[in-house]
Amino acid sequence: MIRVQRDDFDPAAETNALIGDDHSIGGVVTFTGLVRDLADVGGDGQERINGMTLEHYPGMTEKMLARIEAEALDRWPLNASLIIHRYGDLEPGDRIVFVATASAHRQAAFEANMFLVDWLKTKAPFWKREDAETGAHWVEARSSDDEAAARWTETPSKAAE
Amino acid sequence: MIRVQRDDFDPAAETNALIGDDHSIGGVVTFTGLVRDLADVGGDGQERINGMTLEHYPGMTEKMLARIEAEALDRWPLNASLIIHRYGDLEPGDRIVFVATASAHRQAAFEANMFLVDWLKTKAPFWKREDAETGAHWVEARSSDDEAAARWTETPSKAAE
Amino acid sequence: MSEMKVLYFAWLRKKTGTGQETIHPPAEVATLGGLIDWLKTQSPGHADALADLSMVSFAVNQEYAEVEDPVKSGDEIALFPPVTGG
Amino acid sequence: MSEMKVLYFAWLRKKTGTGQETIHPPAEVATLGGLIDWLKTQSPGHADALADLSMVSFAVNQEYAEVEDPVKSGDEIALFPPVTGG
Repeated sequence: MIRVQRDDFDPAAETNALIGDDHSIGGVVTFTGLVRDLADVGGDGQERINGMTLEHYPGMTEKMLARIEAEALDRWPLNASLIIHRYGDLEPGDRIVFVATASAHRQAAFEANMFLVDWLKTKAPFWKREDAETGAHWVEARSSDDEAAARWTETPSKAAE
Repeated sequence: MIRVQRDDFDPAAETNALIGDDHSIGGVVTFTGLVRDLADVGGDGQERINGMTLEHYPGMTEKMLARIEAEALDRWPLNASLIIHRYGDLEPGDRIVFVATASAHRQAAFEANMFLVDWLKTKAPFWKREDAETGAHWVEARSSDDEAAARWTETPSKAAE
Repeated sequence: MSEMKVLYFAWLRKKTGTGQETIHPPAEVATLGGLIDWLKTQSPGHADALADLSMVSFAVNQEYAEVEDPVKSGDEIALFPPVTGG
Repeated sequence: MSEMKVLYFAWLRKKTGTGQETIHPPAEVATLGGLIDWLKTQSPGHADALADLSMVSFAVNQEYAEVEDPVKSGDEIALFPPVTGG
């Protein structure tokens, strides 16, 4: 299941709804991405940020999220999965993104969750503009995110256990 | 932080308390282990279970959990971590274990969480007795858990980002 | 005459001065690269936004695309910086 | 005379018939392996529980231990199957 929304969400309620009464689930992994009050700038520098605006490409966003989720469901034996991504104006501490994966065994839930987060970062058409002390600026893509996503182009480990 | 308890817990409240107002946290990973209603038996077989009893070694359990957590805090740049493990009588769908890790960046939170879960499975003195259709039996340790834990004896990837 | 919709996001929207425009490129524009070359002639802002294509990603009809990919009348083209969600 | 506490968990508790006992092994028992050999003589249940040590893990004073590790008076010994928590 995927959702793109301006509003905040309740990770507990979302997770409970995801599990439902499926007692064949043995492990649930969640990732929650939050707005930090410090942004990495050139080199090892950091600067304080007051907030962030997330822009996205309506239509393509949903299409990409649905495709990424379908890929995860195809590659790992998941009982359920959920991606929620917010857009709009956010403050430090606010939730940006939530990814939950449920499986009979933990390895599939962990791997699929990391896969989804890595792919979100490199494929989902969102752009962050940080409102920093030195002014607002668009966040630059990080090569480390590309590298993290690239590891999933290999065949995943057999996550049946 | 570690807790060993008979009672259930609220993952959302625990996670919120863990994050507090630390706005330098960018990613929070949680793992929740649940009692499955199917148990793996020899070969590819499975049998239905009605419940489970978790026995533990009071004193040593806390000692091991605290040590495992200290190791994770030493190896990854975590802002906060939490391990909760239950004991006593549990039913299918009940929460058994909860591990939460918070860090500036997602990779450290994911890796530390997997490390903690893998070590819990192989180092924490808990024993599961399943109440199955064919009678009650003690769960046997799985070699796949040993293998999962063994991968952390290598130097971890530099998880600073 | 061909008609396409072009969307700009993030700093490309700022530099071009528009988030969305309907364009009528000449018939010889058959690829994304050709379209971008033509767009650069439309205003100084367009030229500035598209000066360094290593900083720009592309989508045609909501699918990632490359400069050599074809474009045709009715397509929805999007030009944006590398994504930074998640 | 040395005095030790021995704890049994899971099926070792069932087979030995006790979860905890205070023992007074002879002075020549100086290692965990020696202690286990002596424990096996204490009852058929103990002998059964400790027949296959590949199925048994050990702790001395709440630290994992091996059969060659020393034991001494006052120690807390625990015998249990490989753990299955998490």
